Amino acid sequence: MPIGVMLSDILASLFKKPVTEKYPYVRELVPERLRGELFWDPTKCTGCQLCVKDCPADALELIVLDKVNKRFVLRYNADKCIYCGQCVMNCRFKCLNMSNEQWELASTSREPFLVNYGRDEDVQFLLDRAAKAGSEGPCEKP
Amino acid sequence: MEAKVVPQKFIVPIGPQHPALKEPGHFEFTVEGEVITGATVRLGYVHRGIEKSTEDRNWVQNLYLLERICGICSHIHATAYVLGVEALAEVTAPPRAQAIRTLVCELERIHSHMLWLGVAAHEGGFDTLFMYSWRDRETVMDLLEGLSGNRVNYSVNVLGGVKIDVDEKQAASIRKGIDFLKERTTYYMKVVTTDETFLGRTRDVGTMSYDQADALAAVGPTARASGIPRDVRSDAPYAAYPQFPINVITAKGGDLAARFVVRINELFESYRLIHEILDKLPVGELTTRVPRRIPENEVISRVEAPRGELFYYLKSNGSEKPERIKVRTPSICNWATVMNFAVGLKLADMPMILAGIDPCFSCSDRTVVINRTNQSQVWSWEDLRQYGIKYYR
Amino acid sequence: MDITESLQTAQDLLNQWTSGMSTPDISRLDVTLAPKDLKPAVRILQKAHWGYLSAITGLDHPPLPVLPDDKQLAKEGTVEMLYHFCEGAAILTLRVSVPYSRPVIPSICEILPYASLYEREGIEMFGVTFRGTPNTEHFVLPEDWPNGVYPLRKSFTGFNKPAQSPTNPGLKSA
Amino acid sequence: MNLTIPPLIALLFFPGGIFLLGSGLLYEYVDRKLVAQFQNRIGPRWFQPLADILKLLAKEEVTPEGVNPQLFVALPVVALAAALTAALYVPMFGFQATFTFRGDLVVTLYLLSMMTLCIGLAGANSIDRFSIIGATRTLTQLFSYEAPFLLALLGPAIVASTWQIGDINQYAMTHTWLIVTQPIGFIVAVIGLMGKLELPPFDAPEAETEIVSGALTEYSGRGLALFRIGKDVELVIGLTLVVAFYLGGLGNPWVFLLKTLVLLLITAGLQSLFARLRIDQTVGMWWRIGALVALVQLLAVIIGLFIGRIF
Repeated sequence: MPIGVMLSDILASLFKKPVTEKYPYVRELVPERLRGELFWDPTKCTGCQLCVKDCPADALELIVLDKVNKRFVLRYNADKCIYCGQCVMNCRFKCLNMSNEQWELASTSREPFLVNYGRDEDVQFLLDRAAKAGSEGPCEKP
Repeated sequence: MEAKVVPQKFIVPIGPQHPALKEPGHFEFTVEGEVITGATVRLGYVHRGIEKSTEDRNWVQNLYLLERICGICSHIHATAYVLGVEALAEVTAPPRAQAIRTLVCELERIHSHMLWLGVAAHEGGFDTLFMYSWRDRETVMDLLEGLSGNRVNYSVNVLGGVKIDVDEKQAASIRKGIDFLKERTTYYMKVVTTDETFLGRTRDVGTMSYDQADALAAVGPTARASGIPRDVRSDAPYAAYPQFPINVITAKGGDLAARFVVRINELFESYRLIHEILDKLPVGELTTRVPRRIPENEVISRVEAPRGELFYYLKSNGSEKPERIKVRTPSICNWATVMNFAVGLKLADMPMILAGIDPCFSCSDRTVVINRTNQSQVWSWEDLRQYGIKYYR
Repeated sequence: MDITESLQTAQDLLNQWTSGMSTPDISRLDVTLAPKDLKPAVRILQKAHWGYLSAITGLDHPPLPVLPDDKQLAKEGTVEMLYHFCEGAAILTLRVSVPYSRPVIPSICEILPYASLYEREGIEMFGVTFRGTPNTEHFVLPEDWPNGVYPLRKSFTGFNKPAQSPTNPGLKSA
Repeated sequence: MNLTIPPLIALLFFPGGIFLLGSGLLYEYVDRKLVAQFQNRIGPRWFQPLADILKLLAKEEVTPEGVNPQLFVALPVVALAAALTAALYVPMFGFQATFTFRGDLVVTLYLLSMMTLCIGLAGANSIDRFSIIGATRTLTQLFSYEAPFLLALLGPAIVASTWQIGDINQYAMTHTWLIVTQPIGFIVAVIGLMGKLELPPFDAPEAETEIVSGALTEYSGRGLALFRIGKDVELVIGLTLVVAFYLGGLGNPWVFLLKTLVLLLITAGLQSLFARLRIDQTVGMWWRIGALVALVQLLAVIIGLFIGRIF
C-alpha cells in the first residue's frame, strides 16, 4: 500500500529554487513571434482597406485624406485590438507588423490606447481638423 | 436568506460563485448528511451570444470570435470552423498547414489535460500535485507561445491554412519539451495510480458503466474511461489525422481513477503523435486562397476537442456572412452524465466528479445575446457599450 | 461498419416515414420528417443502436419580404429543427420543420433523456414547444427574459429601449 | 536551564500574551513558507500572516442574520482565551511553565479542545449551509482524533509517572528520547496534532472546494482574525507539547526553536504529501488504525513498566 508517492519530489523541491517568475522584477525573454502592439508603415500602404474589413474587433480605421497622393492615417485602437494578427496576414504590401517588444501595454489612462499612425503632417492635419470641428478631441469618431 | 432551515430538504448550493468552480455554473445538491439525494444544474451566467453574433460578422472575423469561445481549447474551435468553411468553399488547405494544425491541436490537448490533472487534484485537496502539474504545464504553454506568439488564443489558423511555420529550431525545442513532459507524465501516472490516499478519493467514485455512458451519449475522455472507443480523430479523421492516425485510448473502470488513466495515457499518445508529425512534416505551401463570398451550402464539421467531440454546423447563404453557425461543445454532452450520477454519492466527492468530466463553462454558455445588469433592465449591446464608455470617462 | 453501410441501415430504418432525402456529402444523410413521425423515428434508431444524438440545431426561416407589386401570398416563416445523429463518421440528420403559428414538436426526452438540454435550448432560442419535455426552466437565458422573444430567430436584432423589469425594482436607483 | 518569570509578565507579555501571539504568526509563516517550498513556489513574505490579521481586524465585522449575536461575538474570544490559557501550563520557549499543578496535562488538553469546540459551535450557530456542514465535520473530526491524541500523550505521562507537563519535560530531558522508545506514540501524536489544527490532509471541515470555509464561512473581520490567531497559538502549543514529550524535552529557547522547527518541517511535508481525506475516511482511519495502535503502544508501555518494576 504505497502512500506519499510524491515524497521524493517534495524533498527535492526543498533544495530547489522556486519556479515562480518574479515578474516585474525579473523579466523573461519573450518569444520572437509574440504579437504585441501593431505598427504601420505609411509609405507602402495603398489604402486597400483589407485590414480594416477583416479586423474582428473593429480596432482599425483607415482615414483617407487623399487617395491619389496616398495620404492615409491609420487609427489604431489598441484597447479594442485582440492581437490576432489577421491584419498583418491580410496586408499584401507588408506595411503592418506586430511588435515583440511593445507588449506591456497596460495603462491607467485611455490616451495611450488610441494611436494615429501616418506621416506627421497628416496626423497633425487630422488633429487640427478635429479641433476645428469643435469636437472633444481625437477620441470622437468623425 | 431565510432565517430558518427546513430540515428534511437540505440544499447545498455550489456556484455561481464558489471556490470549487473557477467558472460560473450553479448546482444545487440536496443532501442528507453527507449523501446527495438530488441535483440540478443551471448554466448561462457567462452567455455571450456568440452564435447570434456570428451572423453579423464576415467569415474571417468569425474565426477569431469562435476561437474565443473557450480559452483552453481555442485552437480546436478555430480548427472545426476553418475545416467547415473550407468544406463550404470547396477548397482544401495544403498538407503542411493541415499537419501544423494537427500539431497545435495535440499541443493544446496536452496543455488542457495537464490543466485538468491539476484542477482535479486541487478539487480533491491534493494541492501539491496541482502545483506540480501546472508547473510542468508551463513547458507546453511556452512551446505554444514560442510557436504561435501567444499562450492562449494562438490564432494559428486562417481560412485556407495556417499563419505560422515550424522551422527546425522550433521543432527541436518542441521535441525537447515533449521529452521532458513525457518523463514527468510517467511520474504523474505513477502518482495517480499508486498513491493510496489519492486512490481513496478516485477509485469507485462516480462509476459509469459502458451501457450507462452509451445511454447518456457521453463523449470524449469521459466516454473512453467507460470503455467506449468514441474519438472523432479515428472515427472520422480530419486535418492531418488520416496521415497520422491515433490509437484510441480507453479504460474499463468508468470511475474517476479511470478518467485519470485515460487522460494521462492520451498525453502519451499525443507525445508520440507530435514526434511523428515533426519527423514527417510535409513540405509545401502554408495557405490557399479562400473566396470572400462562400457559396450557399451547409456543412457539418466534427473534431475531437480535449474534452470530447466538438460539433459545428455551418450554413452559408452565398454572402460574406454566415447564415447560421451552431456550436455544440463537448461539455454540454457530458453534463447529463454528472447530473445523473450525483445521486447517492458523497458531497465531498462532488467537486472531483464535476471536475472529472472536465467541464468548461465558457464552452457550455455561448448563445445568449444580451447581458443583464444588476439594474434589472434588459440592455442591448449598444447600451452596454455606451454605459461602459460613460463609466470609464 | 463503414459509412455507406451505416447510412444505408439508417435509410432502411427510416424509410416508412421519410418525406424527403438527400446526401449532401459522402458521410451524411438528411432525412426530412413530419413532426408526428419524429418520435417513432428516434425510437427505431435508439432500438437499433444507431449512433447517438450529437446535437439539435435550430434553423429559422423567416417569411420572405413581400414586395407591394408581388401578387404572391406571403409565405409563413418556419423553424426547422435538425437532429444530428452520429455513428462513427456517418452523420444522419432528421429535419423537422414547423410553422411559426404552431411551433410544436414532440419531445424525444422519454427515448433519449439527455436530449433535455438541447430541447431547452430550442425552447428558449427558437420558441419551439417540445410537447412532453420534462424541464422547461430557463437553461441559458436569464430568469426575467421577456416571454415571446427568441434570440436566434432572424427577426430578433436586440432590444433598443431598456425595458423596465418588474422583478427587482429596488436596485433601479443604483 | 529553567528560568522562572513573574506571573503577570508571563500572562501578558512573555512567554504568554503578546509574545505568544507573535510567535504564533511566525510559526504560521514558517509553515506556509515550507509548504510553498515543498510545492516549488515562493510562498508568502515574512509579514504576511501579520498583515492578514491586521487587515481582518481593520475590517467591518458582519453579523449575519439568524445567528445568536452574543454567541457569535463571544465564541472567537473564548477560543482565543482558551488557547492562551493553555499556554500558561506549558513550558514555552524553554522557560518553565507559568502555572503548574498536578494534572495540568489534562487541563491543557481540554483547553486545547475548547478551540475546536468553539469553531464547531460557531458553525452550528449559523444558518449558513456551508457552516452547518462544516460544524458537523469539525465535531465529527474532534471525536475521531481526540482519543488517539490523548492516548499518544498518555504514554510519556505513564513512563514519567506524572500528570504534570513540566515534570514530563524534565523526565524527557534526562532519559532517552521517547521517540525512540515509543515511536508509534510519536506518529499518532503528530498526526493527531495535524487533525486538531485541521491541516491538510485533515482539512475536510474547511475544504474550500466543497464547503467554502466550513464552520467559519460566516465569520469576517475581528471574529475571523481571533479564530486565526487562536489557531496559530494552538499550533505553537501543540508543537511544544509533542517536542517536550517525544523529542527530548525543551531545555532552553534555542533548543525549543530548533526542535519545534524540525517538527514543523515534518508536518509541512506531511501536509503537502497527501490528498484530502473525506470525513468518513478520516474517522475510519482514526478509529480503525489510530486509536488501535495508540492503545497497543499504551499497553506496551504499561507492560514494559510492569516488567521493569518486577525485575
